[in-house]
Amino acid sequence: MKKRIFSLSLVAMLVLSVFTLAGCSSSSSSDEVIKIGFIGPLSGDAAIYGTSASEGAQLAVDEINEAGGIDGKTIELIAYDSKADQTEAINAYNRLRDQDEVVAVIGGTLSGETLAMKDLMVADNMPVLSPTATAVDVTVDAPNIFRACFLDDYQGKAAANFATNDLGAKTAALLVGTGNPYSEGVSAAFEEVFTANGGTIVGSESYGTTDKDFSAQLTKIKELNPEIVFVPDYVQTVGPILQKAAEMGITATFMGADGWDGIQEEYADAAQDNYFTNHYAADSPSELVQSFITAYQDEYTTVPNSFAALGYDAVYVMTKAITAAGSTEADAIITALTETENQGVTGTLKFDENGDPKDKEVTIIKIDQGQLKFETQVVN
Amino acid sequence: MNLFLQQLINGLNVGSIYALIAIGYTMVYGIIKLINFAHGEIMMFGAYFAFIAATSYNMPVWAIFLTSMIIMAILGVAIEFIAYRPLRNAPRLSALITAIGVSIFLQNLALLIFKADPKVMPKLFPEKIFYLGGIEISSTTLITVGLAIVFMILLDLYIRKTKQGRAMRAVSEDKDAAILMGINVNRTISLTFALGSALGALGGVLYSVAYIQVFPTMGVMPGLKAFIAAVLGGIGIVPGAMLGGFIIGMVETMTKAYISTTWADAIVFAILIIVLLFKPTGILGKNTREKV
Amino acid sequence: MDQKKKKSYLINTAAIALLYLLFFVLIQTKTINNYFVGIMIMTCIMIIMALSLNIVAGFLGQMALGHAGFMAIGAYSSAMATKAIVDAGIEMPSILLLLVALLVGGLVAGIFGILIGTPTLRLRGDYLGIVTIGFAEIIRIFFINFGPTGGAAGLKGISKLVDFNNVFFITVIVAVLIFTFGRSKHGRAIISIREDEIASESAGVPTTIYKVLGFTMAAFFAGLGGALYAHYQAFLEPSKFAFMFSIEMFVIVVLGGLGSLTGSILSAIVLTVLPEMLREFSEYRLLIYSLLLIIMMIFRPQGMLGRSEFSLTDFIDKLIMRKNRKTTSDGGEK
Amino acid sequence: MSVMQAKDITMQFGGLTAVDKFNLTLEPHELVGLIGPNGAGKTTIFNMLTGVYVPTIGTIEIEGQSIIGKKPNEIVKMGASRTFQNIRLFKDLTAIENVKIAYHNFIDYNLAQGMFRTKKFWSEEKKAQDECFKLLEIFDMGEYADTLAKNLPYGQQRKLEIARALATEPKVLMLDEPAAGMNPNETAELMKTIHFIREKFDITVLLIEHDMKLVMGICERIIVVDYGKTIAEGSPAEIKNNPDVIRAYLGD
Repeated sequence: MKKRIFSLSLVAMLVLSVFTLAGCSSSSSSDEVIKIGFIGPLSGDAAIYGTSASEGAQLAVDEINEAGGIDGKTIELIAYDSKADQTEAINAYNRLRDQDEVVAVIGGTLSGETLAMKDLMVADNMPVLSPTATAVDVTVDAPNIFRACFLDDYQGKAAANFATNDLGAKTAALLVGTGNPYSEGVSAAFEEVFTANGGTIVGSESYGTTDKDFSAQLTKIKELNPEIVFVPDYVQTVGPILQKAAEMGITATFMGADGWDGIQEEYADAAQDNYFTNHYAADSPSELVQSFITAYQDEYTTVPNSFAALGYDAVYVMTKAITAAGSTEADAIITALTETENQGVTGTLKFDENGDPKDKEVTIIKIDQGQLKFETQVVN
Repeated sequence: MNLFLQQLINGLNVGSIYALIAIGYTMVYGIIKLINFAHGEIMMFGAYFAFIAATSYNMPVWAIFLTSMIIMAILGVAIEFIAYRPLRNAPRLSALITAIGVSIFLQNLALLIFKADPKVMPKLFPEKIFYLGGIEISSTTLITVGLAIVFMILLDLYIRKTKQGRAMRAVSEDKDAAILMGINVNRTISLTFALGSALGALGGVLYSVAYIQVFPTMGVMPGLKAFIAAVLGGIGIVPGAMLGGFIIGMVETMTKAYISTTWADAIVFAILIIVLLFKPTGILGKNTREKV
Repeated sequence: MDQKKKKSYLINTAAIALLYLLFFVLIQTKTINNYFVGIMIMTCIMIIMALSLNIVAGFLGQMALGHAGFMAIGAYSSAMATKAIVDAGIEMPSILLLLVALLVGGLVAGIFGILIGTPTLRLRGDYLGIVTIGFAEIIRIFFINFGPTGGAAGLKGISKLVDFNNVFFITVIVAVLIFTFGRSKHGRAIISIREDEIASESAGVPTTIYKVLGFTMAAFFAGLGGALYAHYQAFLEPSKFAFMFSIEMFVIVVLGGLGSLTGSILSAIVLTVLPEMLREFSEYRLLIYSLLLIIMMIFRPQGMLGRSEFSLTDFIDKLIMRKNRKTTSDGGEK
Repeated sequence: MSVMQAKDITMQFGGLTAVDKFNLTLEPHELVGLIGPNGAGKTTIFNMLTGVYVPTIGTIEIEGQSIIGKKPNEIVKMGASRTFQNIRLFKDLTAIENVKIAYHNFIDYNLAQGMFRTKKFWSEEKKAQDECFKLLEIFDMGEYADTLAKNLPYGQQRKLEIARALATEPKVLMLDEPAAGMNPNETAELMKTIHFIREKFDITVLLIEHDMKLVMGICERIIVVDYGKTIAEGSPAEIKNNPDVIRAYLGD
């Protein structure tokens, strides 16, 4: 008897779940609200990127709504967690499209999840603007997908040019995260351009995505004694690497890419006098940048990183396009996006035929006494 | 040659931490035949408590270690009491799933409380580099290895020489016989969890000091590696866990140094598999034949 | 006896047809949207994964914690096969292409099942568990470093061949085949190893062969599941097949009841749908999930259905009997 | 030709010699008892004869073919089948399933036929069902066919294990203390059954017992072991009066 009650309650639970899910679909879409979706990792190891980007995006939405929205209609940003997982991302996207009936999507935040959703997005002709997915393939053969950030190889080239031209470096070593397409992509471009510029790559070491112990690799790099060590990865990996390198007394200049943003907060000492390529500089005199930083700090208390800045810009670009389109029809928005030009926190954004940013400036940042200092700007 | 010695020290450093964590796995396994999947999370919480103690309360170093170890010992006992004890006589796989559940729970609890971004562990030991015949050893490495070895010796003495230690061994040999001998099995199991968790916490603190960061998923990989170490050495055998820990640490570092960094983990697993195929109960494990 | 079997076949076939019809109508009338269909497809794939894992974990009684590895092999090999076919410009109907994918995924994974199973099945219990984790990790690391499958960046441009219609029927077929396998002499021999390996040998069962057979069958169907996954997602990333994914599948099987196929199906449905239902509470959902897991295990350690199977025929019989009893209730129990 | 022959088999565990140069010849249709006090090495001998242990030295042959190094299941195929002292049934399976597993080698269909349930599958399964049911009925267990082994009364479990051993169609049936834990009535009945199946299936039976009285009634020949060595061999009458046997059982 007990068993029957148990199995019956299970069946009831199942049936219930089916109806809840089915029932959700009939959610009404009010005409007064324009819904935009956001997808990124809000939990798990990569949560900081998704969270930053979504906070930046939300800030932009709030500002726009305060200023009257799009033709009097308010924007609603619906953010779903991708957990940095393909299946989760696809489910989240399906839900945004069917349940929430969004008119456009800001996302995904990471390249992997964006690529997983790409085919669906293309098939649906959904206007998509990824703030931060840097892998080349994201926008290839996808007329409806755009992105606000420059590409992996673009900043790798910029970093190499800076190393040769501004720092006068002749030798460099690479420290690459295998299993991380971002790290692999940026360092491959760096290697190519640095060698073409006449420099020598004296060694190339790698580590896995979950590695925390870099002593073996750094011991080898120390022996090679290069002028530059190029480590394009995210803060949570780069920080310990820099700290360990300092501990081991490695004197080379370390360089990296936009994943370094935020390094000054916790690893100021270790990162002293190192450089990285970024989308914007917080100490830029630009009024746009400063007002963004103030607003962000008021809202979230922390200094925005480049993910936040790109999320913020992405929403503005998308809003501009929807306004210009004068409708929420996908085709109209996509056409409008191709013609949009926006002066944002991360520079001037206009799209090339792929939907990638055209001639976007790469900012070189120097870490100095726990501050990110604007060093120079490079356009490839 | 110097480079090799340097890498050897690196390996010793990682290995000693793996060994500390592996002991917790092996003790718990020895006594209730449960792979305590949550042990990696014990290690993680240990590191967080040390982080809080160091940054918010400015405690002296010994107090940081002690606080973290004591809190985690209590937490370990609590976990056993709440989640594992009701399943003592259930199928072993159910207990395993519960342990996985506890592991996921603790990870997400930490995520909720501390958020995902890694916290930077302050340097607990004075920064100094010692030169030993051409090779450099940082004070952190020296203290990590030293502390790990001291605690392992203490534990070994405790298990072999004290009454409670003997009770532990008795329970792990034969629970029913131990009950007949008047040993309080529940208390002995609690004690095992307390000790294992305290050592796990110690491993966590040392790990976070050596690798600077504290974050919610930090227990997963070292936990898995330490578990492998425990199996490699012969699960249930404390000296086996220590040996396994050092071997895994050494193999990992040497592979990274001389063979391939990308394949390091794969090689560690391959070695484990090969060892187990030839010695199915681990290096120090006894071959027990099933009685027919 | 035979009459009863026929009746039960009929009832089950009718039930499956009805279920399909229900979903078909719901999808056609747009009562349920693509989002829900997507979850249903994933549920079907997870059902196949759970059923196949149940062959090792439930029938054979071995702790296999590396099922994601076989899924990865099936997914990647089938994706490479269909890509090669498409790239070569060979035209074939998509259902045929999907069949090729399933066959390749299943066979390649099955071959790896033999290769890995033969040496490792000498190990028992936790030792076997750890070795299967090891193999799955090696497989994952291989795909991270293997250029032709796109390495860590992932494999793109896989034909999208899976939709609800075909995945539903493939799942039904797989479920039926695993069920009949369990009730054949081969299945019985494998189950006898779980019950008592020494007695099984002494009853004349060639245990080594059957252990490898069980392991291989599980790998084959896992490869099939992987092939479906690859041709549903159209994009593969090695990180998907990490250790936690194997654990997730193992949890499904234990929660459903080791050895109970209907339990695995039920559990796969609940555990795939539940996290989606909890999406609103994204921060808390794994917390809730893990708590439910712990509570479930404490109060029902043998899983939802234990080792028994849910039988629709018996269920209906009982319902009818109850009615009959009610109508003749004045006569008391009969 | 003898059905089974063991020559000088010796088993050492570490330094301990559990069985020392044991010899055994079983002729067709014999019913032989192997007796000895607890710990005399009887079960170890059984384990060697059935391939669970490989003897340290010595040879074992079944109908002239060596079984050394063969796996227990191969030895079963050659014609030696056994039961266990501490019952080893497939507890979560029904009585008839227990027997069917042992009947395994006589069910003739392949993997695909089994999974797709061809005609062959049905006819073979029906044959297996009928044959195994018949076996159960010999032990008066027909009514228990669909009962889980773990739910059977103790005496029935013992009988089921013998039925399972018989299902492999052995030439030699080896029973390890089949009457252990049974009351005198059950024991008497069991002895009758053993006698009966020996006649019906025309097989050789080797029986371990540590209670000497039990085997006296039915065995034609008895071997007595103590401390791993044969101390006496002969007819029940001879054994009964052997001074070594009396000493081994009663102590000095």
